[in-house]
Amino acid sequence: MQFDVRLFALYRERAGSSIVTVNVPDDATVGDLSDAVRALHPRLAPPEVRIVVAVNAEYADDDQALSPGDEVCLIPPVSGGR
Amino acid sequence: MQFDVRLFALYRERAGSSIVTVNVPDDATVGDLSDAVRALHPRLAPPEVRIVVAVNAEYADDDQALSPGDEVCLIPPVSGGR
Amino acid sequence: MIILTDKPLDPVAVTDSVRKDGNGAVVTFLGTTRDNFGGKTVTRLEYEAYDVMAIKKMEEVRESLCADYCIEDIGIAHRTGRVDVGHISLVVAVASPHRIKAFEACHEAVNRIKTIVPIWKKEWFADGSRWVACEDHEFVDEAEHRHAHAERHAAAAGDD
Amino acid sequence: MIILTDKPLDPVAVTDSVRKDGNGAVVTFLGTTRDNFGGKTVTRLEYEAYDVMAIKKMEEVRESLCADYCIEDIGIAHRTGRVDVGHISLVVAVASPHRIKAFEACHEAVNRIKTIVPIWKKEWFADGSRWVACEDHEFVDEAEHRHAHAERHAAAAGDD
Repeated sequence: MQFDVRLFALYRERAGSSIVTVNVPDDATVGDLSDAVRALHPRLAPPEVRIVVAVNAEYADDDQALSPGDEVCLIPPVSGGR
Repeated sequence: MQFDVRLFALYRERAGSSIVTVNVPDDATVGDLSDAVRALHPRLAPPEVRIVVAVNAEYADDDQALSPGDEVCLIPPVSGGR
Repeated sequence: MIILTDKPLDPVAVTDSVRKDGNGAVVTFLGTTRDNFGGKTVTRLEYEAYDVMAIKKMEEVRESLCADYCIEDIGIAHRTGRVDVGHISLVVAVASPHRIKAFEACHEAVNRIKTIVPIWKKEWFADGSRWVACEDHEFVDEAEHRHAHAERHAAAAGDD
Repeated sequence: MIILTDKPLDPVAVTDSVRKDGNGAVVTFLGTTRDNFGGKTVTRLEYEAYDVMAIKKMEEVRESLCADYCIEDIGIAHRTGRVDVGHISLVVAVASPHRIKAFEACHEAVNRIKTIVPIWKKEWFADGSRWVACEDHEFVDEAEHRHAHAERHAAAAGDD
């Protein structure tokens, strides 16, 4: 399956692009897809940091299955603020 | 000493007047003056209830001494609210 | 900004009075006339103030809050006289670099205002009125009278 | 009322959207751009949103707060794009019959928004910028570089 993964904020700037296109096997999970993006852009985040993923505008677990046409986005930490 | 004691809200309505004039001895305290007003208007508040008094726009204890010219007001409970 | 007035209040002016470039959080409280109390329909409120002392006590609230919460300023505006349902009787605005203190200080400011500022609130219902928070100053026989009256009233209503 | 926009926010409209005659307490929070962070001068902020999901998550915050605090409605407006010092990036308004719930619900709404809504904040300084809350996503070597740079900078400043 091919996905046009959307990147925001810190990830967008580090990748130098707001869309990263990746190909993953048909049984790929969210974690597999996130790994595929990181393989293309190793400087997105340090290896020990998990990257949060949204599928169809909802937070997704790494073991969630993907379907063709899913909108996938990598979500940097939100501001928190005080 | 003679005082024109100001009444507000519930007390004003119960006394039917916003000013009650009372005479007290020269060594009278705030408590004495409050008692003098209550003697004139027994229905201001039930006998077991203490009436809060302000002297010169500041909350006063019952044993505080009075001086001629002090502005004395009887202060009903404030709204509290929630 | 400390305001006591019988005119409509301006929440934006009170809020703007405390906004500063060093503050990232602004919390504004509006107290408005509710249309009911204890199940009864409220038609309007009436506020009466001992004005000189009320302003002095609002200043005290401002100073004590600024000291206790390390904030720069609080804006307080209180209305007197008749305030109809939905209209604003109290505005309190606090700004702070961070939101926790802004929320805490604003809430505490409202609590202190309602405790020490000599302003009294009368609720008007379709069938009468009462001064709020003056329960301790009711006479027992009056309370009994009202209670008996309420029971008669409830019984009558049940007949409909 | 849920708003996500790159235009200036209108706090009065958001506040008015939740005012009802049955509510006696209205609490409004404004998040504004502070002129400093950690001792450094901030010149402006920039907000980027995943807009579809941001609106969805703001709706979730609204629904969860209304359920958890038994309030009728919350108004939320968030600005995106460049927000200069002193300008408003976030408005949250809550009304409730009583003030305790209004304060608590408004504060908790801001906390939830800052936790789950996908909107990112970039701080601009005179000498650079950083995405807020992305510390865990820094690389150790970058952190060391910045640290060494800061030390050199401090040493140079100490020379003056």
